[in-house]
Amino acid sequence: NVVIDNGLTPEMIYRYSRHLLLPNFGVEGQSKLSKSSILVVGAGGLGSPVALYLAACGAGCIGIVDSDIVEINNLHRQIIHKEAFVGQAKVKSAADACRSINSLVKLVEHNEALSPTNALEILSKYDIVVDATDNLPSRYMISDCCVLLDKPLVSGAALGLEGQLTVYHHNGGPCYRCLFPTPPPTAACQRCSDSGVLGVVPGVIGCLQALEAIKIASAIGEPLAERMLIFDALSSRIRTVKIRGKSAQCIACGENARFTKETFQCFDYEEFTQSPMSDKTRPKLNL
Amino acid sequence: NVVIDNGLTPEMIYRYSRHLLLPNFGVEGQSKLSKSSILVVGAGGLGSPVALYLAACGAGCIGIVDSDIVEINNLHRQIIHKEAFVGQAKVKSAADACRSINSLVKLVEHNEALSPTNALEILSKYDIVVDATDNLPSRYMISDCCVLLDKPLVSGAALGLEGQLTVYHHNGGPCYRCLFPTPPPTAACQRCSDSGVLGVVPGVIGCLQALEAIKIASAIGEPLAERMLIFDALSSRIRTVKIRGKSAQCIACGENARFTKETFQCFDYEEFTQSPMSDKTRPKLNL
Amino acid sequence: MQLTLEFGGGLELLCESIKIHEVDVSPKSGEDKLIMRDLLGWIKANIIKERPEMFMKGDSVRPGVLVLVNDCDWELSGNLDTTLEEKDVVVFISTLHGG
Amino acid sequence: MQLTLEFGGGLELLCESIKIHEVDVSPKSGEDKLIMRDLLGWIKANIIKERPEMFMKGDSVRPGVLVLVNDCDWELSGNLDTTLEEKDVVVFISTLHGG
Ligand SMILES: [Zn+2]
Ligand SMILES: [Zn+2]
Repeated sequence: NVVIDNGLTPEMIYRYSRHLLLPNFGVEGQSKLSKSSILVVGAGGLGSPVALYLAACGAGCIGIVDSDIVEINNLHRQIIHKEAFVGQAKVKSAADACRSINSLVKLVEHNEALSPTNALEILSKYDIVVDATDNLPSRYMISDCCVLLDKPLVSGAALGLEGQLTVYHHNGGPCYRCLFPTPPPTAACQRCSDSGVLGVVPGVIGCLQALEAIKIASAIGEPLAERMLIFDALSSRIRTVKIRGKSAQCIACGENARFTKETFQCFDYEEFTQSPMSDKTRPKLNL
Repeated sequence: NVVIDNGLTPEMIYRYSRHLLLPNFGVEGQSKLSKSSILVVGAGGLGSPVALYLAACGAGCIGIVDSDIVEINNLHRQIIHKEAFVGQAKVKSAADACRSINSLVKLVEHNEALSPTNALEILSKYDIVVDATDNLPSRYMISDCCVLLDKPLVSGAALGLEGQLTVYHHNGGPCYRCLFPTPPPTAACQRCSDSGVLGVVPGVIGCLQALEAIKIASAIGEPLAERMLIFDALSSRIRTVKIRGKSAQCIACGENARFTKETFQCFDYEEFTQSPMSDKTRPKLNL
Repeated sequence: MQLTLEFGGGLELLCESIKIHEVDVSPKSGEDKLIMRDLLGWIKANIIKERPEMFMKGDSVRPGVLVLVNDCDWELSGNLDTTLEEKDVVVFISTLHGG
Repeated sequence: MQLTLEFGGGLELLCESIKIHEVDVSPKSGEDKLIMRDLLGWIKANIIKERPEMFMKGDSVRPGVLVLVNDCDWELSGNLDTTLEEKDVVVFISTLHGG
């Protein structure tokens, strides 16, 4: 019986029927997706559509990591959070929203800040990692951890009226450090909380991140490895460009990589990037 | 006092602070958006992210038209609907979800099928129309109605692993009939319910539709008039192409257009396209 | 003449589900240039494997198909009379109605 | 040589918030070709209006800036030694970290 072999219950067959009709996805794609586990780091502007669409489409298990609480001025872009959850943990709010649209999906709440001390343990439980964070040190940390654990990383970013998306450490492609061996000067590191972002811009990038994660999980299409998608909202132009491959000199994934789990756990990402992982300690901007 | 002149209350200034920080959007963009009214036709795969992001970003008034009820096999792509709403009207479910993320937005529920007899009255109440329907006759009808009422139309479509997006009847650009004066053969008119669609694909297109509606409402950037965005999910390629301008021969918007409100109200769109507006009467496919 | 032909929106189903075709097409004998009219005939004979009526109607594409030459609607370059050049990319895309 | 220069990810703020610049750049006197190394110097002198240290570091771009020549990372075409051709599109984009 094909149905049982593929692990799809009659309930799943009915719910995902529009997926099963797709020649390029079908029972095999849904079955793989339903057996996959995906970690979403950050339950903010990017993480909102990522988690909602992974849940709707039927990922087997979704983990969400975040230590923030929901604030009113997040809600212009973080559509996963209801006003009723203001003041509560983002991971609880996000997991609750995912459960309410698909009770078949397993949700794991990691209500803590991802750090070099817990990242290896948390990421090791998942097949695919989605970087939906909002800061530079976290991006280096997550990439290094994915290289150490050999996990594909779907990385998105959005600021102002622009967005970027790529898949790191997949199909022999580069990691974050291959592209950016040296961190940019601090003055170049703008955050949404400082510089603003149009709410729907992370929506576009987050949906595309969910798509890349689904493609990797179900083994369909060509994921954005060694390519980057660049989105300009004002002109509605989106280009997909070819980027460099893996660097032989990369300290994380290169031929003589000297990064081990031990060095990772002691690495000071905030010092390395001269930039904080959390903006809780920063002064709030007032208009 | 700038704040009062722009109609932004202290509550709005706090909630939308990340928008107000944006040099290209700012107080003026938010003020215009907050005074705009946008109609979303269809509360399905496209309408879900459209309505959620318009609500989150702070459109003044959002109308939603749909006569369907929520079904379990919609939920793989229609992220606005919770399982608890299965069996209830989609417009009620969608409006409820929008209210729960932004109580400052006015929501209007049009729990009826849009038809030539009610379209003029309903569309006339809004500044911008978003076509988030799933069938060909509705697309012609909505375009004709937008031309008659002189409203910009943000039109998106998604099927399988592909999506398309453009803005009709805006900045002197073409309407739907300028591009497609003759309907395609019935065999070319696939629907998601027949052919399937990967849930996150309408997510990407719907977010981009919300963006275009926001750009028009707030008068920023270049909307996709006389251009079309074409999305291929398998390859993650998105191209923005130049399409023809308004056609002088168009029966809806051309120089000698013979379409009046009276002919519109009597026009049989299902006969014209040989395709039904609703799939309720069609046999359900079973795997 | 080297051309890239792309089919989307379901038209790829008419050519064995292959979306991108790198092809070499010569002008008709006696002609020094290749125009879209000739290319359509060549595609119908060489690329379309089933239901040709879903691709063409008369000597043009069927209603509901957009034709793009180098990311630009062929209505802007002369429709059937558009002259093709080396390395042009020609896209045929069926308009979608789903949601 | 006609080139299109595009700045994104915030780099446009260094050139009066203009993202797309259509420019005409000649090879250095005595040279017959234009390479990226020369173009960077030309951009610094002619296009960048403020905080040049946010665009360049030494004789290359600062860390965190991706350079694309015709939609392809310049690391694949020779980095500073990439030879430019008529009508090339060169994109400078600062990597984003927000979400
Ligand atoms: Zn690396
Ligand atoms: Zn027209």
